[in-house]
Amino acid sequence: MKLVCDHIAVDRGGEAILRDVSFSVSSGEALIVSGANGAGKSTLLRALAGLLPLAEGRTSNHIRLEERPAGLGYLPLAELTHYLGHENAMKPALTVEENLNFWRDELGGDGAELDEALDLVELDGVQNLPYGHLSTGQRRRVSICRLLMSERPLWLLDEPTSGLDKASENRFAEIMQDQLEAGGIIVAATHLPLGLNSPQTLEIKPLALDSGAFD
Amino acid sequence: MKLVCDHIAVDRGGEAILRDVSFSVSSGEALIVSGANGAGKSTLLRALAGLLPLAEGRTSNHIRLEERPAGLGYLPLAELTHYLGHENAMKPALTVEENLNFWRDELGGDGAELDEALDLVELDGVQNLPYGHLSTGQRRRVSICRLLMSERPLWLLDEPTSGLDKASENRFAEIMQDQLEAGGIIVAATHLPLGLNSPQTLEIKPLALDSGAFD
Amino acid sequence: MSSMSETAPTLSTTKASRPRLSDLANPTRFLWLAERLLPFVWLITAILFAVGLWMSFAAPEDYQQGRTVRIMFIHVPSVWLAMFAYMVMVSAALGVLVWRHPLADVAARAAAPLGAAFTFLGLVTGSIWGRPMWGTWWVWDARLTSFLVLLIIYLGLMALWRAMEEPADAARPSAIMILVGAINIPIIKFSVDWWNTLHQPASVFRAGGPTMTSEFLIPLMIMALAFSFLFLALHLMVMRNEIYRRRIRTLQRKAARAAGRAKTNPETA
Amino acid sequence: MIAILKRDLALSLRAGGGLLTGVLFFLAVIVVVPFSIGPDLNLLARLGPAVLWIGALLASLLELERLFQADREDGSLDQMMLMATPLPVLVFAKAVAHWLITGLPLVLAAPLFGLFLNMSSTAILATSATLLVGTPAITFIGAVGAAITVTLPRGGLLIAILALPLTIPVLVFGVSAAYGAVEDPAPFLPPFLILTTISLFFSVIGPFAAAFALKMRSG
Amino acid sequence: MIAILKRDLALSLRAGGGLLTGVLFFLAVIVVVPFSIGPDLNLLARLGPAVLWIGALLASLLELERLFQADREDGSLDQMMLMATPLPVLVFAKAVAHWLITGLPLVLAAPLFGLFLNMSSTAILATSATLLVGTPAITFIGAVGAAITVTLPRGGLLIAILALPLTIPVLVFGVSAAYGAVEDPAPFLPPFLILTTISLFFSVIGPFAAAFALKMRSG
Ligand code: HEM
Ligand SMILES: Nc1ncnc2c1ncn2[C@@H]1O[C@H](COP(=O)(O)OP(=O)(O)OP(=O)(O)O)[C@@H](O)[C@H]1O
Ligand SMILES: Nc1ncnc2c1ncn2[C@@H]1O[C@H](COP(=O)(O)OP(=O)(O)OP(=O)(O)O)[C@@H](O)[C@H]1O
Ligand SMILES: [Mg+2]
Ligand SMILES: [Mg+2]
Repeated sequence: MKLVCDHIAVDRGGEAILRDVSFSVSSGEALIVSGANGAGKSTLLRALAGLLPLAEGRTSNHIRLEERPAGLGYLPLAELTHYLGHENAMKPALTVEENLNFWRDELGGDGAELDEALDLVELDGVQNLPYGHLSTGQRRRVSICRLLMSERPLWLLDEPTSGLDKASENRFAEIMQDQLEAGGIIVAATHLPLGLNSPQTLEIKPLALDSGAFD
Repeated sequence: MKLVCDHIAVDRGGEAILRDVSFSVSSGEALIVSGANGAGKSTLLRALAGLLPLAEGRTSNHIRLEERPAGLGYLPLAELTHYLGHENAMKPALTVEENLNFWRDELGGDGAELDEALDLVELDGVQNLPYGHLSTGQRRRVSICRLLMSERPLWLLDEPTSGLDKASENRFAEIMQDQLEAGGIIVAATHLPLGLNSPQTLEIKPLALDSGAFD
Repeated sequence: MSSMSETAPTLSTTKASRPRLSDLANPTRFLWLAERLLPFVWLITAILFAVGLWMSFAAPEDYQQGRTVRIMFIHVPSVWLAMFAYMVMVSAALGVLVWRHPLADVAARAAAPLGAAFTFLGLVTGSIWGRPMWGTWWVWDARLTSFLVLLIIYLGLMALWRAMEEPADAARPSAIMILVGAINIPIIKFSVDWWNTLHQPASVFRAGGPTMTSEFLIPLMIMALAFSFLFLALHLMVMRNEIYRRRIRTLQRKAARAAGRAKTNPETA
Repeated sequence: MIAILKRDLALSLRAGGGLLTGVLFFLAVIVVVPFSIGPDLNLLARLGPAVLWIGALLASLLELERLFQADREDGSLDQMMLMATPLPVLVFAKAVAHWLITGLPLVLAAPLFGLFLNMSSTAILATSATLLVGTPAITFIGAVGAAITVTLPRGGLLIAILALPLTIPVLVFGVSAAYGAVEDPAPFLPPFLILTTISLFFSVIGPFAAAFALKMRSG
Repeated sequence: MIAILKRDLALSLRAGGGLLTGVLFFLAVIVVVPFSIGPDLNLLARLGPAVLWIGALLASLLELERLFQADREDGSLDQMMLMATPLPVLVFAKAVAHWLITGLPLVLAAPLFGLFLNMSSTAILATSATLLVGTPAITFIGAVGAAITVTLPRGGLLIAILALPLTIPVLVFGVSAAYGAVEDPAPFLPPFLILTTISLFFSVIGPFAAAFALKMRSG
C-alpha cells in the first residue's frame, strides 16, 4: 500500500498556499510535515483528507492510495482515513462513552473496544464523565481513542501532541509505532519531535507572494 | 509606588481557583507568574485587572496601589492598568491605524505617537493595512503598540510573547525594560523566559480539590 | 521570592475568626435541615388539602356562578402562588447579587419550574372558568395578558439557565434577569385597577378589607395555605435535587482531575 | 445514520441544548399580535391560521443556526466527511433530528396557541395538520441556508433571510389549506396535498443541496 | 465615547458588518404577511401599522446579538472595563451606534414597506414617526438582554425572548399612537408622548443595567 501525492496545489481565501507538493509514503512509513507558522501544514493535511478542494484542475486522482491490499478494494480514500485536526470533534455535554461510541458507530467499529482504547491512552475511569469536564490534555487523549476504535490504514495528524504532557507523548509514540507495524501510514504535521523511528520528512516553505488570481 | 495584593481569592465556575495569594511589587520591578496549565495564572491577572470579581467577601481593597506619586491622585486602579490578554482586542475589518487610534482615544493618549509605536515593534508601514491581513505574530505586536500609545504605570501581561519570533521577543524585552526604568510595574504570566533582569517570581500551584461550595 | 506568599500572621488569624455567611446556611446544613423538615411539611400539606377541599365542596353555590365558583378554590391559590414564587426568586436573586450566596442561586433556580407550573395551572383553571363565565377560553385583557407574560418570563429564565452550561456562571446573569422581570408583578396585581378588564378586581387583598363573604373566604384561605405548603415542600425537594446535581458535577470534575493526576505521577495511582 | 439522530436528540436534552427557545419565540410572536392589532376577537380568529403559520415559520427559520454550526466549530463536520454514510444521508438525519427538536414542538404548541387567538376547533385542527406536514419542508429548505452560512458567526438572521423566499410556497399552501378547512368555497385537500408534495420533494433535494454547500465551504 | 460611536459605525460599513440584514428581515416579515392573510387590500391597510411595528420589533430584537458579542470575543470588552469613561456611558454610546446601524434603517424603510401594505399616507407618516421615537427604546431594553447573554454563542433567539416581555409597552403605545393618527376617536399625541417618555427612560436605565450585567459576566 502506498499513499501517492503528486504535484498537488491548494488555494485558500483566493490565495495560493501550496504548489506542486509531491511525495509518497508506503505501508509502515510515517511522513513528518514541518514548516514555519502559516506555511501550509494544516492546509496540506486537510487537502489530503479531502476537506479542502485542490486548485487548478487538480483532481482527486492526484492523491491516491496505490497497491491496495485485496481487502480494501476500491473504497474511496476518505473511508480509509483518520483525520485528527485542531478540533477534537467531541460534544462537551455528552459523556466520553457516548462521544466515542458515536464515532465508532459512524466511522466503522472494527478497532479496539472502548475500555481497551481508554486504557491505551491511560484514561480508564473517565467513560461516564461529561467530556466538557476534562482538561485540554485529557480531551486530546480521548480524541486519540477515536483512531483506535475504528481501524483505518491512513492517519492524518495535525499537531497530534499539542496539549499532551511528556508521559502521554511517549504513550502516543508507541501507539503510532503499533499502527505502522500493523501496516498503516501516518502523515503528521508538527513542530515537535514525535518520537518515531526514522520517519520521512517534508518541509513546506511559504510560497512567494505572487501567485494569486488577482496579481 | 507599590502594587500590593493581599490574600486574594478567586472562584471560577463555582470552584475555588485561587486562595490567599499575596505579593507586592514596587515601582521598577517585574513579577513573573508561573505555574502549570490550568493553575490559575490567567485568572490571577484578570482578577488584578478587575475583570473577575474576588471571592468570599474580598473587596477591591485587597488589591491596591500604595505610595502613589502625587500625579496619580486617587484614580481607580483600572485606569492605571494596561491588560494584554490572550485576545488582542482589535477589529480585523479596521486598519491598524484605526484600531490603534481608537484605543489611544479611549485609554488616554499621552504615550508614543502611532508611527513611533509601530517603529518600536518594528512594524512601520502597516498602518493602512486591515488588521485582519496580518499574521499571528504581527497582530500581537500591534497589540503591544496599545501599551506604548497610552501611558499607564501598571502592565498586566498574559503570555505576552506567544506567537512572537525570537527577534520580536528581544524587542519586547527592551520595551518592558524601558517601562520598568520609567518607574512602571509589570506583572506577567508566562511559560517562557521574558528576558528581564532579575524579576520577582510567583509560582501558582493548583489548589487541593475540596474547596468548592457544593462538596 | 521571600516577600511573597508569606502570610502575615495577624491577618490570617482575623480571617479565621471572622464568621462567614456561608457557614450559617451551607448546602450540607441545608440538606440536613430539609431532610428533617420535609415529612412534617408534607403532612401539613396533606391535612390542609383534605380540610380545604372538603370545605370547598361544602361551600354554597354562588347565586350568579353556580357550581363553577368552586374553580376559584384552585384558581386563586394557583395564581397567588405563581406570583409568590416569583417573589421568592426576586429575594433569592438579591441573595445572589448582594451576598453571592451559592444557596440563593439554587433557591432561585428551583423556584422557576414551580412558578411556571403554578402559572400554567392558573391559566388553565382561569380558562376553564372563563368558558362558562365569559363565553370564551381567552380574552386579551390586561390581567390575563400580563399573567401570560409571567409565564413567558418564567420559561425564558428556564431557557437561559439551560443555555448556560455552568450553573455557577449562570447565577448572576439570571439574577439580573429576575430583577428586571419583577416589574411585571405589580402590573399583574394592579392591572384590574389601571385598565378596564373583563377579569374581576381584587376582592381579598384590597385596601379596605375583603369583600368576599366568609363562606367563600375561609375555604379559600385554607386552600391558599395548602398551596403554600405544597410550594414549600416542592421547593425544598427541588432545591435538594439541585444541590445533589451540583455535587455530582463537582465529583465528576474531581474524578476528571484525578484521572489526570494518576497519569502524571504513576506512583500515586 | 440512526446514531447521528440519537446523538442530536440526546444533545438537545442536555445543558446548552436550547430545547425551549423555538417554542418560546413562537409564543412571543403570538402574544405580540393582539397587542398590536388590538383585542378584537373576531379579527384575531380570522387571522389565526396566518398568525400561527408566520410564527412557526419565523421560529423554524431562526432555529436553523443550530443545525450545522456547532458541528463545524468543534470539528465534527470534518469527521462526517470521512464517514462511509454519504453526506446527504447524514444531512437528512440531522435535519430530521432538528425537526423533531424544534419543528415538532411548534406543531404541538400550535393548538394551545390557537386558543389564545380565539380560533375555532376546526381551524385549530386544520392549521396544526398543515403545520405538521409543512414544517419539515421549512427545515429541509432552511438546511441549505444553514449550510451556506455555516462559516459565519452570528449567521442566524442571514439564514432566515436566505431561506425565506424559498419557503413562501410552503406558507402559501399551508395557509390556504388551513383556510380551506374553515371557509366554505375554498377546498382543503388540494393545497394540503401540494404541501405534502413540497415537503417530500425538499426532503430529497434539500439534503443534497445542503451537503453540496457543506463540501464547498472553505475552512 | 465619540470614538466608540465612530468605530462602531465604521465597522458596520466594512465587510462582515451586516448593515442590511435587519432591514432585509423586516422586508421578509412584511412580504410574508400578504402571502398568508391573502391579498385583501382593505384588511392589509387596516393591519398596516401593526405589521410594520411587529416587523420592526422582531428585526430590532434579533439584531441585538451583534451589540456586545463580537467585542467580548475579541477582548475589546475587557479593555472597555479599563477605560476612564464609565461603562454605562460606553454602553450608551454602543447602543446609540447600534440603533443608528440597525434601528434607523428600519425607520427609513418603513414608509416604503407601508406602500406595499396599501397604507394611507397619514398612516405611513404616523407609523414612521412612532417607529422613530420607539425603536430606541427597543435597543436600550434589548441591550440588557444582550448583556445578560453575552457569554452564549448563538444567543440571538434567547435575547429576543428575554427582552420581548419588556418591550410590549413600547409596542402597545407605538401602535396605539399610529392608529390614533388614522382612526377618529383615538388620540395620537398622548400615546406618542408616553412612547417618547419610555424611550428616554430606558435610554438612562438600560445602559446602567446592561453595564452591570456586563460587569457581572464570568469570563
Ligand atoms: C385565563 C384566565 C385567567 C387568568 C390568567 C386569571 C388571573 C388571575 C390573577 C393573576 C389573579 C390574582 C390577582 C391578585 O392576586 O391580585 C386572579 C384572581 C382572581 N381571579 Fe382570575 N384569572 C383568570 C380567569 C378568571 C375567571 C374566569 C374568573 C371568574 C369569573 C376569575 C376570578 C378570579 C377571582 C375571584 C380572583 C381573586 C381576586 C382577588 O381576591 O384578588 N379569574 N386571577
Ligand atoms: N480559512 C482560511 N481562509 C483563508 N486563508 C487561510 C485560512 N486558513 C489558513 N489560511 C492561510 O493559509 C496559510 C496556511 O495556513 P495553515 O493553517 O495551513 O498553516 P500551518 O502551516 O498549519 O501553520 P501553524 O504552524 O500555525 O499551524 C496561512 O497563510 C493562513 O493565513
Ligand atoms: N470561564 C471559566 N469558567 C470556569 N472555569 C474556568 C474558566 N476559565 C478557566 N477556568 C478554570 O480555572 C482554572 C485556571 O485557569 P487559568 O486560565 O487561569 O489557567 P492558567 O494558569 O492561565 O493556564 P494556562 O497555562 O493554560 O494559560 C482552570 O482549572 C480552568 O479550568
Ligand atoms: Mg496548523
Ligand atoms: Mg492562561
